[in-house]
Amino acid sequence: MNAPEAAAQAPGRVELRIPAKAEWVAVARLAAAAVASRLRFSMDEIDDLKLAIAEACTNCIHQSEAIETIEIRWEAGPTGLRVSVNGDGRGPRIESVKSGSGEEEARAGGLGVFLIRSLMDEVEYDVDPHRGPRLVMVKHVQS
Amino acid sequence: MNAPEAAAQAPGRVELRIPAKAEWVAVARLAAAAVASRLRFSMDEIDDLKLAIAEACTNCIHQSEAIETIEIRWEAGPTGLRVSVNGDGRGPRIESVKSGSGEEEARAGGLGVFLIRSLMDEVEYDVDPHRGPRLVMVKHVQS
Amino acid sequence: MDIKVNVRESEGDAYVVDLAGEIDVYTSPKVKDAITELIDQGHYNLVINLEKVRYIDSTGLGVLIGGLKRVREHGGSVNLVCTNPQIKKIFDITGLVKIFGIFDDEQSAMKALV
Amino acid sequence: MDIKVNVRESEGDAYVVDLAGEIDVYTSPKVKDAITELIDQGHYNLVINLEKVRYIDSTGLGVLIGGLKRVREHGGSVNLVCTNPQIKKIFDITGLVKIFGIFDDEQSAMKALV
Ligand SMILES: Nc1ncnc2c1ncn2[C@@H]1O[C@H](COP(=O)(O)OP(=O)(O)O)[C@@H](O)[C@H]1O
Ligand SMILES: Nc1ncnc2c1ncn2[C@@H]1O[C@H](COP(=O)(O)OP(=O)(O)O)[C@@H](O)[C@H]1O
Repeated sequence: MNAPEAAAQAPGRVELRIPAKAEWVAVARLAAAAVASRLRFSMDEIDDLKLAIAEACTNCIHQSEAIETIEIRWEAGPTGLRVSVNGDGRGPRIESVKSGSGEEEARAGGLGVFLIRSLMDEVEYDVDPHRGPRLVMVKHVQS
Repeated sequence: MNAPEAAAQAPGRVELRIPAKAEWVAVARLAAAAVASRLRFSMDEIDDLKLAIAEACTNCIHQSEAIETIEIRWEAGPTGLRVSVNGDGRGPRIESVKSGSGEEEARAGGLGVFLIRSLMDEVEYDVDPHRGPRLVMVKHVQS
Repeated sequence: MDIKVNVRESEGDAYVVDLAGEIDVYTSPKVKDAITELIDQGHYNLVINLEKVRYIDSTGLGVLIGGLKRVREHGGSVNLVCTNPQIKKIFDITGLVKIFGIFDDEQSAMKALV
Repeated sequence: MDIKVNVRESEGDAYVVDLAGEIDVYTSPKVKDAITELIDQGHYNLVINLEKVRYIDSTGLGVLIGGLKRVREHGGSVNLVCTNPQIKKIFDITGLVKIFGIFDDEQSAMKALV
């Protein structure tokens, strides 16, 4: 399934914007799998990328109700894939943390970020108070 | 597989940008399937949408070498899905038709646009000489 | 991109929840509702069969953890059936293998309940 | 998101090209190369088996049409094996059912060649 010719592929940049709503996260997940399969990732690594990117989207949705769209940016290079996930709101200010609707939700949020850190090789996380949360993740291709 | 709850779904807008290269069209195709499956489309209609959107991307790639990226925009509404596919170049001018690399390529181009017209309910096609080709397609959900 | 939930009574007081599809932030409320309903009805010994689940995210894990906590308050337990290696890996990474009983088939999960 | 191409000799002078996966603008050059190589070697009676093809676009159709044209110049023909309803539909819509022999199994496609 993994085309060997994909190894020699030119760098590419893919951008996706979805509404910050639970029902659209699956679109990001499937796009993530499609982008990853253009590179030399194994099936397991593709699954890791799907989950990490979906968790980043879910995190945006839970972070603040002011976030309206999620922007995912993939940069495919010869050594791996760099993915950034940005929440984007139109409100004047994005609260940095949403008051959780219960213990379970906070727990899931913590688990999500923990999963991202486990599945990706490099993770940076910050919250822009005017735009929203931003996660930048890198996964290297095995050489 | 088609969630009945999808019927009541709020309108949504999804945007995807891919490099105008053959190897990235599969990303648009899979994203198209993911977006369509959020609406009340049947499996056959999802396949139609996948093919139509992929053909529109392929058409951009064949149209002109000056086209660098393809932008796909889905607008999901209660009555169906509106999809626009734009080629976008950085060159000063996009030639309106690429001099084909042979009869077979021209033939395929014609077949592609013919397929789009067959698979979608409404199709508009124009070429912006400064930006590139633009296809706007609508598929209604059966009510 | 959907989840199918089927609940059925089994031996003793145990109930089996069969899940098929993808458990994510969109579909997990449906799973949560099914588990909550069982617990509200007083059923505290559950087997959740994940054999046909192709994908689970942290929201799905949260639902399972929440269910486990509630049944434990009543001396019950939740055992999982899971064969998909990618999903097993998620339970490994998160350390949840240590708090759930995870089995390769329903019979073993059932036996271990009682 | 890839194509597998396998070429094998069959009865008489016929060759079978087995395709599996997705034939699109990215993968169709690989299909074209295999068909072109067969024709260059002087094989003009081909069965192209699409049973394991899940997707075909206009580029893929163009490759099949191109192959058919070339073998016809030498009095040969191309028969297709196709069972996938969505792919059959594409051949219907484009009217290509009228120019290709399309069969439900390889044996029938083979028999109709000679
Ligand atoms: N690996 C785990 N093992 C056991 N319990 C866990 C695990 N991960 C999460 N939990 C449950 O979730 C709670 C907090 O999880 P955590 O991921 O740290 O979330 P947060 O960072 O939001 O506090 C714990 O008290 C526990 O009940
Ligand atoms: N439905 C079809 N039936 C037969 N031949 C076809 C069909 N579609 C395409 N072709 C082949 O492609 C050629 C032109 O196809 P067409 O789709 O009209 O492309 P274009 O618009 O670029 O001319 C025809 O001469 C024929 O060989």
